[in-house]
Amino acid sequence: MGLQGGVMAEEENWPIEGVIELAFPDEETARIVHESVLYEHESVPYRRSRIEFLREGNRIVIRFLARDNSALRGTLNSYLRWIKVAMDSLEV
Amino acid sequence: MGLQGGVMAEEENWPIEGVIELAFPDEETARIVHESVLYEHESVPYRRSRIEFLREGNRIVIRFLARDNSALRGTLNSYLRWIKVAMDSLEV
Amino acid sequence: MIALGIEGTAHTLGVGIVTEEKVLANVFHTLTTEKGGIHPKEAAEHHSKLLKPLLRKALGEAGITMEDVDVIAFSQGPGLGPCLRVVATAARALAIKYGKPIIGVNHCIAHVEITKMFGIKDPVGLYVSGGNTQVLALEGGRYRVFGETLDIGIGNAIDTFARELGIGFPGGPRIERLALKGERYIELPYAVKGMDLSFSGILTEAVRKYRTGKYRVEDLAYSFQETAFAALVEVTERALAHTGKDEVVLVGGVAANNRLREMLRIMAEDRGVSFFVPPYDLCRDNGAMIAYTGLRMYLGGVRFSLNDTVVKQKFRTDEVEVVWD
Ligand SMILES: Nc1ncnc2c1ncn2[C@@H]1O[C@H](COP(=O)(O)O)[C@@H](O)[C@H]1O
Ligand SMILES: [Mg+2]
Repeated sequence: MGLQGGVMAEEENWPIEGVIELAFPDEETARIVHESVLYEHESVPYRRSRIEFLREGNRIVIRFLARDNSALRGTLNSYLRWIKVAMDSLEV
Repeated sequence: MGLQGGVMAEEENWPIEGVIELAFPDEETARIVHESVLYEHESVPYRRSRIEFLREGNRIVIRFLARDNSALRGTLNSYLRWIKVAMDSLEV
Repeated sequence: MIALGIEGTAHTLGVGIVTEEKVLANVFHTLTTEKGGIHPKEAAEHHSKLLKPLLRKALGEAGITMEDVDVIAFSQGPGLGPCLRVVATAARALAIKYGKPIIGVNHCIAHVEITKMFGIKDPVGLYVSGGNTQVLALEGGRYRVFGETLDIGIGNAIDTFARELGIGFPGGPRIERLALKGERYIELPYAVKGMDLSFSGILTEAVRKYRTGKYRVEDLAYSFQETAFAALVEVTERALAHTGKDEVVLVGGVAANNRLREMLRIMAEDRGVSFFVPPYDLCRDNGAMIAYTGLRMYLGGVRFSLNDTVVKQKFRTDEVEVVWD
């Protein structure tokens, strides 16, 4: 596939790469969710995974590299948990 | 990004899409892991997520669509766990 | 003004809604595990699942909507990273969507600040819970810690002992009941260490004595409480003497314990200072104390940008400048 973007280097040390895109009903929702999670994203230590966390229109795009399977699972679960929490908060 | 491939239809009902690629040291390892997990893959019912599970050379490619965040998490965690189990058993 | 507060530093997720004078809603749910102890990611998962239902329940009980809320407060630390991150993310989403100010609150300070809703002015606080044990009071514009545990919290010490006795989790209430039937004091190590406290010695020795089979469990439970609580009272009394304050408050989950209340009340009476314990729902981890402290901070001029909302796992009690009092 070949991902583009800043995080994609040192392929050998990062044998896992990927992208997840989440489409939201509208751009405003995507913006709020993205901004709410951004502060968590920025304080995640770079260790066994690297993440780009972007908003493009009504979509949130998560691009990642990971050293191993469990690092990937841990990271994706955290991001998806934060996104869920932000989305849920908008529905009260 | 725009994913290609068979599972990518009905965008509205599947607001989450993505790809994860895992690189293995060699094609043989990728082939064995892929084959071991394939049986699990084929017995997963299509419900709130759809998965393509492919091998391309020394890589395993997981393409997915999901109706929601928790469906995605459940599915990804399962696949990554199966892959880990398959990898672990190659190392014994 | 109305503040909504979200608490989630450890195993309890709480949502509270308050005004300056009263609690409009205070709902919570605690993750309990059979083995005791908590796994941070499991607790974070618990919080993320319960967030929406608890927010809705609190708004329903208060009879308001998000539009009516003036300030959104959240527990910024100290606590478990994954749990704090869930709560901070939720607070940001609410603040951004409804265009409300957001305030990050120190959990330990909130335990003491909530007593001010009941007319308490400037207390020494004994904060006793599962993970935390601290004696704190305002001095020179900050909450200073006049003594704290060097190892485990008093609640954890009691719970661990209870688990060893095979009487389940949470152990506090059960140990308290057993202790009522204690008749004989059994020597256990003293828990005051300089300015601070240590409960691991008591725990180890109580467990060792239990395993010899030579002691009644009731006597051990009684002695455990007497020894540990005497140390808590001593450190609290010292803080009262040092600061010259004339109010002492007991807060945190372990404040449920009647023997601890009694010992502290006696000390307070001897010293001629007033003694107060808030209703239990405001003692344990809860959202109302976060909301109330956030509201006081806001009214005192504290403002947060989103950049200031990053969680602080090791948030120290004396890090916060108390400009609102
Ligand atoms: N009656 C009690 N006596 C002693 N500890 C108690 C009592 N009730 C609850 N606890 C403890 O309070 C802790 C929970 O409070 P918290 O950490 O503030 O949620 C647990 O360690 C409980 O065992
Ligand atoms: Mg607490």
